Amino acid sequence: MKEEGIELIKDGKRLDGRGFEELRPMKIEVGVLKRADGSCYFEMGNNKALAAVYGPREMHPRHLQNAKTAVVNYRYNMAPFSVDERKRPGPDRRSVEISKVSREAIEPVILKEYYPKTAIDIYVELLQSDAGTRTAGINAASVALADAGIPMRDLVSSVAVGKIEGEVVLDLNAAEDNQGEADMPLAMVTRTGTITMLQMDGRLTKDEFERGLKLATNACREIYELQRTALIEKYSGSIGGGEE
Amino acid sequence: MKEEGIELIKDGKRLDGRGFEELRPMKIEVGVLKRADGSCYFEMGNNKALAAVYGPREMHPRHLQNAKTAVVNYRYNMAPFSVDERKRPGPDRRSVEISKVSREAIEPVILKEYYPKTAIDIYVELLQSDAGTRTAGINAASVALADAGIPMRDLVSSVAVGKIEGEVVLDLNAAEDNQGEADMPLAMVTRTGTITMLQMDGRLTKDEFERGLKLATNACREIYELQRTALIEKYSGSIGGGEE
Amino acid sequence: MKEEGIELIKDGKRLDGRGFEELRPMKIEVGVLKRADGSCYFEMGNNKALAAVYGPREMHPRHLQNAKTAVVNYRYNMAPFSVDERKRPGPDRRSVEISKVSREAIEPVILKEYYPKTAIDIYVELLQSDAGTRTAGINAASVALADAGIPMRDLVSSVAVGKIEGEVVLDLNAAEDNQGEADMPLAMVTRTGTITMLQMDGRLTKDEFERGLKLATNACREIYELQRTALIEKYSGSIGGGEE
Amino acid sequence: MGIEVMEDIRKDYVYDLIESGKRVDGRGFRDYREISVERDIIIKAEGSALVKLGDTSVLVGVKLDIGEPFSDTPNKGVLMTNTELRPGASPDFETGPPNENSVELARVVDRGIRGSEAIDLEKLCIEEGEKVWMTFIDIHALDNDGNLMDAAALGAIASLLNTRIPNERYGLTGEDTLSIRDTPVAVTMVKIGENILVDPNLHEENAATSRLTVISNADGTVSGMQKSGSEGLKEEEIVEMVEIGIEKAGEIREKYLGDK
Amino acid sequence: MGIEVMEDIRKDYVYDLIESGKRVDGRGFRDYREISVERDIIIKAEGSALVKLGDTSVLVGVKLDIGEPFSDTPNKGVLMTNTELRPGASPDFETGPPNENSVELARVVDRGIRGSEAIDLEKLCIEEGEKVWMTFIDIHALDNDGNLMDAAALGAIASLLNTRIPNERYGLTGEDTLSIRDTPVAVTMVKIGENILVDPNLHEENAATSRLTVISNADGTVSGMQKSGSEGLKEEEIVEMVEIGIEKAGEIREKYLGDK
Amino acid sequence: MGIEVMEDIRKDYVYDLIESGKRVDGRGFRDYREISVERDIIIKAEGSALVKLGDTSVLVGVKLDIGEPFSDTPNKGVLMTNTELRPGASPDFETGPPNENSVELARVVDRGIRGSEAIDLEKLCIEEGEKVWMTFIDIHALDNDGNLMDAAALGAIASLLNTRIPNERYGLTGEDTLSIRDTPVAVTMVKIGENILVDPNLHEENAATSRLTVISNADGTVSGMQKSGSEGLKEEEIVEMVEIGIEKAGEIREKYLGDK
Repeated sequence: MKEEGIELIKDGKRLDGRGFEELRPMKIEVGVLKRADGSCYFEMGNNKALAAVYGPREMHPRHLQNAKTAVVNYRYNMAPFSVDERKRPGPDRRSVEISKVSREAIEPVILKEYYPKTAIDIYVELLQSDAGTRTAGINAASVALADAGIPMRDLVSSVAVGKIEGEVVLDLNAAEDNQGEADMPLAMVTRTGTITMLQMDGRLTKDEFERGLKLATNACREIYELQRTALIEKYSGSIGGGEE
Repeated sequence: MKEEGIELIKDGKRLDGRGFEELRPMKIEVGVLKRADGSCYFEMGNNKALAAVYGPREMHPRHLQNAKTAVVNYRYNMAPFSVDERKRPGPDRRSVEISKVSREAIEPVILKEYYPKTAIDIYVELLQSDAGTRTAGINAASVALADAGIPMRDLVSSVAVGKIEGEVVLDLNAAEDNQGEADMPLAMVTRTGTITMLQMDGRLTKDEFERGLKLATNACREIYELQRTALIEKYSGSIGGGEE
Repeated sequence: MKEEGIELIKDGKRLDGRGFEELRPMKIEVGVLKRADGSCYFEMGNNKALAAVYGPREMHPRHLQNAKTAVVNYRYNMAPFSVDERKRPGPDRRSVEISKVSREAIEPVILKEYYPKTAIDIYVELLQSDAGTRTAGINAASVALADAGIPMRDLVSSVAVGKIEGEVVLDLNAAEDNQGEADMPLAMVTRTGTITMLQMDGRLTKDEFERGLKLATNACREIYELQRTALIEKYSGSIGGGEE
Repeated sequence: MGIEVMEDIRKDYVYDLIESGKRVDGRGFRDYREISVERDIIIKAEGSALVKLGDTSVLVGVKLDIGEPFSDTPNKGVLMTNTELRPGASPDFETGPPNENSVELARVVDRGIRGSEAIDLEKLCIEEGEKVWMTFIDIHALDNDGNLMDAAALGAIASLLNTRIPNERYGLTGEDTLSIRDTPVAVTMVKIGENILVDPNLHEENAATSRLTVISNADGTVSGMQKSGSEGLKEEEIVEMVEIGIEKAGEIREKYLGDK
Repeated sequence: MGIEVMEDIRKDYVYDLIESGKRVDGRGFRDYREISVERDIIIKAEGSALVKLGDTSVLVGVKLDIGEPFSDTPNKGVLMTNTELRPGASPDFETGPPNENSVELARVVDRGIRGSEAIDLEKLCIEEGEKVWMTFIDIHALDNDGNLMDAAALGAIASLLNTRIPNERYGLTGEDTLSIRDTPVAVTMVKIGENILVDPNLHEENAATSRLTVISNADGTVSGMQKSGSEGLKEEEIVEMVEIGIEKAGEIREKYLGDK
Repeated sequence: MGIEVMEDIRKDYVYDLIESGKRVDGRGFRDYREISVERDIIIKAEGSALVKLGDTSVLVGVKLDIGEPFSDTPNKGVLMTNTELRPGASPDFETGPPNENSVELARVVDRGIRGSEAIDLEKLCIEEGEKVWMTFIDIHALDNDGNLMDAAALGAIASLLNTRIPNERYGLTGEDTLSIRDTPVAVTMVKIGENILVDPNLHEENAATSRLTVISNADGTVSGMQKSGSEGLKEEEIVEMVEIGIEKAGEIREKYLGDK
């Protein structure tokens, strides 16, 4: 994880000019795809994530159906051209694990019991990647689910914290992640404060961990507001759609 | 496509002595396999193609059945030893595409609606390859279907035209194909003049294209006669079989 | 098969001190796993084999069920660290073949007709390998089946004979197998003298073959006694279990 | 069942409309939907283009890596074209390895570029027989409302036109742009009833039984063709379609690839 | 059907018992099952350990091979961690390629070792950019009665502590032991009702809706975490679990990795 | 269902006939069906043979490529044997990766050739440790009317006997023929009732519960055996079968491999 390299912090600012507790610029577009039941394009710095949601729809093969609830599938995928060195198409171990933790990050808010025997399929495409791709994907997926009209208890918001040059900072970019000492992605249901994803690698003291946790949960609240706003704009737009 | 190499045309004749509009020698044997419901061995120059047909038979898995018609499957396969450099066994992208266009070349003549929910499986093995393998395969498959007693509107005949040293010529062999400037395989239902396969790569002017099209469709009529003759011989043989 | 190397026989003894007709030390433990319905750990020299049996249980997918008998599955697998050079995980052609002949070695003694439509699954893990792994696996599997309470006509016992430096000897270890001139693994139902597995590679005269056959069948009887004893101990232990 | 019935009703509707001279979205038979081409939107890629044909949306990225040449072309770079019909782009696309439609799409785009010799592969040789540039064209379908083929082919050539060779990443020097010598453009047509329509949308694609893609070049030559679908075409229909294809390709080339 | 009903009854039973302050096997909420660690039992492996947590049993083997380094770390050995949830170990495990649970298990163990920098990968470089030791940690599940994660992680570090570098096999000379600088230990906890339990057995794993693994080091720092399961955890619960994790890891380290 | 009943009736018929001393096709118990071996029919292959046993038909092709030797045999060429039970050859064969029957067939043929040391692999070394000839024996089943094993093994050795080393293709000089030192021949027998039959046809294969293949050499030694099937064989039956195997192999060798 730690590598010799450039100075990441200078005069209390990070390479891209951000403060320690500052998120990268974000951009959200709701309902960007025609075929999907719900969709969302989410930029988080240089990450470009596109989420498409289908469902509730018939679950195939049948023997995987759940008689009591919908089955949620989540497929995280990086485009071959999204990274410096071309990624071979197809799932690898990294994307299998990210798909699993992302599904578990989202599942708790979906009212799966409303649609027994069906599937809710979430496809997240990373078109460009710059560290924090799983969190960008979860943010996109959460909005796309709402856009698809899937009944949800709340949105899920996600961000990573990390440690660079001994400092606990928010939302690492790729340069920081490559040289960083720790990375901790997290997802949260803001209204209830429930943490639905938590991963960590690198090395943190207990204090650093707790500081990071606080930082991340606060940032999730910020992201949550952006997600809500984007959905409200789409929603009000569609109500007033005829007059536009 | 274009490569430096030997002279392909000399004194108006091609390397193997053929004229521009001349097919390679062909050989057809009908009903050469015991286990298959229908079969055909087809030589086209140095191409050796063997087609086996099974069906109509039960379609597995069931969820792929079509309630209104038979499902036609077509599997084109090159034997590992059929080419100069050994081919790794198993389907590759080339054989997947050829299987698709070959199936679409054949499908229009099959009376699929007679056998709903069943499968008609066509397996084409290229035992030796010398350019034009897909056309040899289609010619073989078409006869094998008839041999299997599958009801058909007509036979399908197939050949390629190409361009070598600026000339539009019929039925390229491997040496010509390797150095050629264009290749255009085609399949046709002779009686109706319907073209059921058409592919092209290389570079042709509009005039060259039209010339090639004419050349190919005429050659298909020639091949059609050979296919018919082979079937008639087999058929009359089987009628008079007891007296032989 | 034959390679230059160390002397395998000295003063009528083999490298590990054994005589020509002597088995390696064996160790059997019955019922070593909690989750499996039956299990057995079997050491044969430096081979460490672990067999787990599940069943009779529901057969999936259904279309593979047999309406008249249970279906027996046998999966032989070498752990990546069981050999000098790490083995890539997953089945290879060797393990596919060994799984087949091992299943056929065991199947004849299973009263499959008692449990139509079910599956009996046998999983054999080679944790350490030292030549003769398939025979160690069959010995383990046979005891694990009995431990699972699967009704059987008899146990199956297995051992290999081979030829080293011109001598027909029993139960080759890896050093002997690498330099040996022939290897012949065999499995037998002792009570009836029926041979249920027989493979051979290398080169043997007809006389050598017959000598090897005799040697192996005698050794199987020895192994059979050990298998029986291990099961009887387990069984008497479980009857008297409350008082232990 | 219900789905199949709906499918048939929709096909009939499309068919009847076309027989009366109209298309479901009001276009003329020879009109493309609105086309947009945005280039260089993926900074991680050496070249990229987002192409939209109406609601159909395809993102193409070009990546260059260093690798070994094929033994029979030791002085040429390698070109690889790959398609991913991502399951988010359509309820009909499934996860898993590329199926025959996705393989066909990639191979037709690839042949169009090869046939026109658009890329000078010899310029992609770094060290004969040892090191060449591997050029990967990755076609990523985002939203399928019909005619992915033309969108993919247009995205491919548009990306190539702006592709930078990442010499610095590998410590090399040399030209930084790909040498693009031609601009092959694909035009896909379907036959519905006796009518020929360009740029089929999804409903038209489903209603059609045969389809022809014609790829043509700046000089009006053809460098690729592919018929697909379960029915055939007459010789004279094909001749007509090739003419239409060349004409429409010229219009698209001028409008969307004009800055070359 | 019948199976599902039984499953629910069992979950309820586990839940009710825990609500009344008890565990199915009589342990306290903060107690591990009996742990045993047997090292060096596979002579063909460079390092190995058989770890049992009660009836859960995992065999870990370490193999070293020679290979090429990654191009971005030319002076470092390569670490690969792989898990096989062998079908003999549980009726729930299937043959076939690793599924998401098995991938997750391997990757979490791997990250714990990497994060703590337990292995000095630079010492595994033989020839910069050319030849390095590839270290394969293979986790072989033998019997799954719950909490494979902690057993696997403990087996991995225990194996590494005794791993010998097979210099002689490749005609090399050099140090014969791996340089192990830290001893990461994983502690997994589940939440059932409002209770936090360490080292869940199989019934508890099934009854729990969320789980957290905390991997911590000799100096009390954390080098890995992974939440899983279909429900969330409160911030304060996570903080508490990290505390418990560090404490229990210390106990296990002292008792079972003490000879380092 | 209907199919299963038919299968049983057919088995009973075959069984009863054999019990009365007859075979379905009128042969004696020790007789092969008509054998034909056509060599060199695939000019693209370095060696080839089309073998027919009655209606069973197998095409074997040998290809030579240049590759690296295995690290433990740096001075030896590499032999690879592969079987494709092509789906056209039988309604029972499926597309997809080789199943256990196809793997077994390839491996038994391979062991017969290796065990007899028929190919002098050291003569296939071009440059020790660097470059050797890779010899691929590809067995292509065309029509399965029973006993593919003997047809495949006979095709393999017949192809090898005529294999030319393609030195010129790789710019090499050297001997142009493979050095073949022995001619292993496989003879397969089944037991039906108490009777032993050689060269089972398809109906006999289905009716039999056990099968033994014996591969033997010019000097009467055995270089391969494989029992298969769901029932066992008595020791004395095996001894008898080995005798028959050696005798029949001698006859086949003389008649079909005689020009060596």
